[in-house]
Amino acid sequence: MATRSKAAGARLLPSAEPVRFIEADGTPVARRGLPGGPELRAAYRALVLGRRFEQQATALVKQGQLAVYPSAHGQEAAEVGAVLALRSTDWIFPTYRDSVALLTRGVDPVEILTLLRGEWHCGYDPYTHHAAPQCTPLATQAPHAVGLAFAAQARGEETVALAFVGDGATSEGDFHEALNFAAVFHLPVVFFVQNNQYAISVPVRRQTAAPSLAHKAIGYGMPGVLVDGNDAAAVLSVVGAAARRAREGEGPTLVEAVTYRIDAHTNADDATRYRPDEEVTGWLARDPLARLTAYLTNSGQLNVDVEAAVAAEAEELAADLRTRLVAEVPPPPRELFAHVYHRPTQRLRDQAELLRAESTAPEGS
Amino acid sequence: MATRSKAAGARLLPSAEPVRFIEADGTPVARRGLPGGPELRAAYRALVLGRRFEQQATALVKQGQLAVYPSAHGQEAAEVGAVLALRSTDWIFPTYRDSVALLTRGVDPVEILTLLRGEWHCGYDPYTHHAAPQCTPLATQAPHAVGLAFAAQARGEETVALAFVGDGATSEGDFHEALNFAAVFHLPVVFFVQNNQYAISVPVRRQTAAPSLAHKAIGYGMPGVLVDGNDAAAVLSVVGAAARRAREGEGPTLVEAVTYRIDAHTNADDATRYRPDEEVTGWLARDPLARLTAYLTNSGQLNVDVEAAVAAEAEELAADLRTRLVAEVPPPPRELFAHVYHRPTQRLRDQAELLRAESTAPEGS
Amino acid sequence: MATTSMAQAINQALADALAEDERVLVFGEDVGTLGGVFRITDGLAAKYGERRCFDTPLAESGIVGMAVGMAMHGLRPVVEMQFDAFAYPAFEQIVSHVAKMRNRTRGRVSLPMVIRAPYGGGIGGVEHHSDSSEAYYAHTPGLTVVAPATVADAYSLLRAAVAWPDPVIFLEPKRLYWSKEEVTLPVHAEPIGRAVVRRGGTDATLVAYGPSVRVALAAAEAAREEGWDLEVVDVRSIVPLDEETLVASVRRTGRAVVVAEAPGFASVASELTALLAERCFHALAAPVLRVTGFDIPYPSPKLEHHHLPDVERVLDAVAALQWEDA
Amino acid sequence: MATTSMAQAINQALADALAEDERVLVFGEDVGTLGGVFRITDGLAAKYGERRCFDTPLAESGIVGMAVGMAMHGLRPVVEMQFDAFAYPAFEQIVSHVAKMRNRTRGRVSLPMVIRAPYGGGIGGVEHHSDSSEAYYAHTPGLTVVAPATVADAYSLLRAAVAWPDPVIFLEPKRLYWSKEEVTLPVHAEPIGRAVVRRGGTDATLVAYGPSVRVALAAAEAAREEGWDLEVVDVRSIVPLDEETLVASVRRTGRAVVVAEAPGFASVASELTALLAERCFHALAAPVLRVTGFDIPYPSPKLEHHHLPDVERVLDAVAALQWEDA
Ligand SMILES: Cc1ncc(C[n+]2csc(CCOP(=O)(O)OP(=O)(O)O)c2C)c(N)n1
Ligand SMILES: Cc1ncc(C[n+]2csc(CCOP(=O)(O)OP(=O)(O)O)c2C)c(N)n1
Ligand SMILES: [Mg+2]
Ligand SMILES: [Mg+2]
Repeated sequence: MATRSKAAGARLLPSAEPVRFIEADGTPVARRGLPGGPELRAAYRALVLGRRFEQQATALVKQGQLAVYPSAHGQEAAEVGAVLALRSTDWIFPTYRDSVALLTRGVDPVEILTLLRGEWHCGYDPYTHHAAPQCTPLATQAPHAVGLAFAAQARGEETVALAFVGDGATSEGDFHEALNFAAVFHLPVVFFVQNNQYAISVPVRRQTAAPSLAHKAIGYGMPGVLVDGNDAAAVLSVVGAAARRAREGEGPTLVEAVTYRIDAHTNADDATRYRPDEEVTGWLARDPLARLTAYLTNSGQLNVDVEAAVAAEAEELAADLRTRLVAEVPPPPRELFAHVYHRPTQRLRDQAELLRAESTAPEGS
Repeated sequence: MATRSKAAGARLLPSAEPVRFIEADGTPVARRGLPGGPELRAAYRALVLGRRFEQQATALVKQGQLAVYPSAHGQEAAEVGAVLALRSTDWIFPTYRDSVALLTRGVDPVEILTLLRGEWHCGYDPYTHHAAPQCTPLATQAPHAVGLAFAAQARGEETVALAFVGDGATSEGDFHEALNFAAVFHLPVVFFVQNNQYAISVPVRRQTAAPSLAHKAIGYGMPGVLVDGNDAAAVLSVVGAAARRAREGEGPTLVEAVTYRIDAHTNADDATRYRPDEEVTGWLARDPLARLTAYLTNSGQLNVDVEAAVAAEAEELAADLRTRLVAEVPPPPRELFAHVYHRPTQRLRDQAELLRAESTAPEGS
Repeated sequence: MATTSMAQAINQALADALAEDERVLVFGEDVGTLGGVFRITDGLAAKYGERRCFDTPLAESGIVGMAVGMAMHGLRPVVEMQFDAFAYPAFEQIVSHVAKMRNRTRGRVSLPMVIRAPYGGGIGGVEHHSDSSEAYYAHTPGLTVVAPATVADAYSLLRAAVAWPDPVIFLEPKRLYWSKEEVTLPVHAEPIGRAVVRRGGTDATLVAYGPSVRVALAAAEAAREEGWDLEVVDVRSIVPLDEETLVASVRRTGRAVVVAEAPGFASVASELTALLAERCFHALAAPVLRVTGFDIPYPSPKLEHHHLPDVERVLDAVAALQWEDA
Repeated sequence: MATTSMAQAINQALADALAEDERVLVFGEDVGTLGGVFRITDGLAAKYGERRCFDTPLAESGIVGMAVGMAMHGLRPVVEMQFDAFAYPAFEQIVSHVAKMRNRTRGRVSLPMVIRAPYGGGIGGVEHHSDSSEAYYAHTPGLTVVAPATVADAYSLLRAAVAWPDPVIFLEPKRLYWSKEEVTLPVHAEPIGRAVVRRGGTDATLVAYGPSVRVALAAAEAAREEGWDLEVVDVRSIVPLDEETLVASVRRTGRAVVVAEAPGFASVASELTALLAERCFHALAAPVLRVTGFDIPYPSPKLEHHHLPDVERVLDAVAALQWEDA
């Protein structure tokens, strides 16, 4: 524990209002710190692709092509901003909800959906993309990010690790332990909490009595930052600064991105059971894509040609995804035994043989 | 989450310096808020008895009468102050280190030592004393205190639950979950962290990078208070206020009592391996008993007669403990099967029968 | 007679318990307003109020730990783990406290509480949604472990669990949630600790519990075509185990196959196999065989059918019971 | 030949691993400055520096979770759980990640890491200090579970564990820490996955692992007086299990007793019993019997000797192997 002064603590507290660069209607709050055109256009493109991907995934659920889809509709600026603020060698630790983050990282959409299509638990190669498998047990990915950051530092790399965490998941013990380890070992980690206001049906006011989730940072001796998660420019800037701090050896940061989950938790969920439609409407008016589009257009940084090109790219992505996804076949059953250990134990070889024998046995024998 | 203002948060932060009423040399810091003579003399008595108990327990370890003893020498003011600040119907949730707290609560010393003598896991009746069994798995008692407070509130009682927690244990996930639950459900709980500077060999600066452990409170939306844990008067006052808040429906409080573990972690530990003697000497100068004695004597609230009477009572306690402890016999082996379930399963009855048959079998058969 | 699903039966059991005993509380993640991700607690918060059925912050150790404190102080908490794999964060609370409190205090502090969890596979769930974790609990002394296989049992065993003086791990076979039976609730409460012969037979005994009972019954039905008359015993209560009913059946038939979905190694199926092999030694015409999940992490939806014990695999095991020796 | 204790052998194995492979890290609670509560890591921080051997904050899930991230990124973490009951907070990380990462990623991400824990009883420890938790891990596909019984094995199996491409749960029988052998380190590394016949015999086989191997050997010695010639097989690696060595021995002797300290229900002993009963069916002259801890929470120091398998209890089981039938 460094110092015992109240001031020392207060410095780590988040600002009263979330950092925002662009208002919901596209008006810039201030020019200072606002990312430049190329950066914002990249974010724009990723937002468009991300949203199209989400729409396609939702359609695929309806067609029975996916087992389930947890949509990030409404959260795309947070997903995109967090990833684009990093270097491609930085690691991300996404949850089940962060498919758009993976898409932004450049993971093949078909490989992203392997999990939700029910073919295998992770379809992409984590090492190719510096992206851990999408994590389902809540908050458990946070200590992994800490460990990876530790290893990166030990190996003399400049790598930063960013852990995506939901508002609900901040209540889990692993969240606490991860933040504490990162701070004590002074590691290059960004904890990126997407406060989308709900953990399935539970609103964040039933999740915590704290002034904000970002206020938790001080309990670990790290800075907490509140950012408007529907403002891609603000997310880019805040996560960029946190990553810079991390890279420069100044330790971890907790970022709370205030956003909203427009869709239900997953297609299997019925959000009308726990929240009023007006609430959703209110947040639709703060749409992250419309906001960035308005700002870029108004400030002359986006023209119809670029818009059309990105739209076409998005359609192509969706079409390609549809075609390739339905052509996908699950791994052969014998693979069930192949990766449990570096080589199958005798017991697993026997079980594989049993399965093989069954499938080759004549019908009804 | 109530409000998002920085001010709202800062109100929950602890003071820069621990609350202190009496300086190490017995000088009062201020009269305001200082507990009165009867209260402080009760604390004095409990401190003397507690210290004598500890000495006796340590001697019993040397004689092989106890399996192990984790001493709270140096922390007696925290132990005693926390318990005396409560009503006897309030529940306490002690750890392995908090034998003096139990003694102060009125638990029979012999029953306190049943655990450490190796006869059974808990020697006293938790319901008689409103004291949970001493807890070994770190921080796991904290959610129990929360649940008990919930039940008490649900039953319309005024009961407060106080959880003893070590500085090291604040790193465990259960600590986090317990504080969060208590705050969200607005329960009458006091989390009483004795920061004795070490978790076995690990100093608190390697446990957290936070300005203080009390700073963690704000992350749950509850107040955090720092108190000089070697000042019984300050502990009485701070815990008393926290208990009052709790009883009045104002929710939980996190109290960090700054103190020091004078002895090694247990008799099995060798503290010279990880801390310098000077450090111990420095803290011996802040002894909680000497401090209170000096203050009470200087202010004319303690005379030699009372001192002698308390000393005699302490000797009697020690003598009685010695006599009765050695006379103790462990429960009969059949009791191993008696309390696993409300009635032994057939399987356990069979196993009990096996054991019985063994012990009645002729030697060597 | 009404047609009732297992989900309805469990909902009804919780409702009846809440109505009858004001010490009963139901809580967990999304069990309040939403009524649970499987809608098992649907309507309970509305009917019994937010103080009797409510949502907690998202932290399983906190949920179970809080329940311990409540049970110590006169309440009877019934908590839901959203899926059994999400009970793992609460493992320390369950093993080190829930299971041990009564024994630790020489019987002075008992913990009447129920931990409900939807368990098992077969619903096309993605990773972590199809685990079968009964072995972890069954191996832990102090826990009562119950796994109903029928709608009627789901009701009566849950009522018995809530009334039970000890902590109960109540494993609800999630793929049977929507299975229906003709049954009018409330049904007479079966005591915890009794297995039941679901189908009489003379040639061999199939031993199963939870979701595997259906598989065993279907296999027994199919076996008739092969000329085998199979008995099916539903274990129902894994701890305490009704050894006598199992042993009596196998001593009579002389052959046994244990069917369970969890990986087989060091499992409840291992225990059932070991004890039948020991206690029926002289009656056995063939070794006790096991049909279990493979010793692999639970597979993805498109592959899970390869993993789960099915009728074919049970029949193959029955065929391997050395009939030529008989 | 030097006289070496098991504690020294483990310390030496860690030191040699740190020296040979710079990717190896040792961390946990009190393992740095203090050298561990059992002094197993004594001197490692001083010799290899604070970056290679260090203390963490007090949080087991954090420790294991951090190790997962490290192992993903090229390090070989070796973590210590202070006692095996204190690994329970890390259970979710162990079951849902450590065990599953390789399979989840189709072999792309492996986790070469070791979780060491002093386990078992017999040291007069108060509650939570004497658990035997191997069944929880053995039942979890993806984990390798090793329990040495000798000083030489402690060294060589730990070296093998650190070099192993998969996560290993390394269970150190704490009551043998100060037991000594004449052995000069380093000893030739035995591969993981091989059982060993510690003592040849013809009348019956005692199967044991970890702390129970000594009990089995002592029982075999004592049995000579009764005229029984007992074979003792040390399992060593619970997962993967060397079934062939076990089965060969029991097929030869026709009788077996499994000895283990953990509660017997749904345990590793159940598994060993079940598989021997199945695979040696025709060779068995008597049922395979078990001598295990009772199905109770681990007792207090003054009562633990009643609980632990001892020579007498093993001999009683051997006596019950229906010799009259032979
Ligand atoms: C340990 C654990 N407990 C419970 C669940 C079930 N579950 C899946 S998502 C979810 C809500 C998570 O909410 P939040 O963290 O806010 O993330 P969001 O879904 O809103 O992105 C729950 C309870 C889980 N996946 N893991
Ligand atoms: C979950 C758990 N992990 C590890 C331990 C082993 N252990 C016992 S005491 C201790 C140190 C605790 O330090 P602290 O919380 O500061 O309390 P203190 O002993 O100083 O009173 C440790 C690591 C334990 N009891 N429980
Ligand atoms: Mg959320
Ligand atoms: Mg301490």
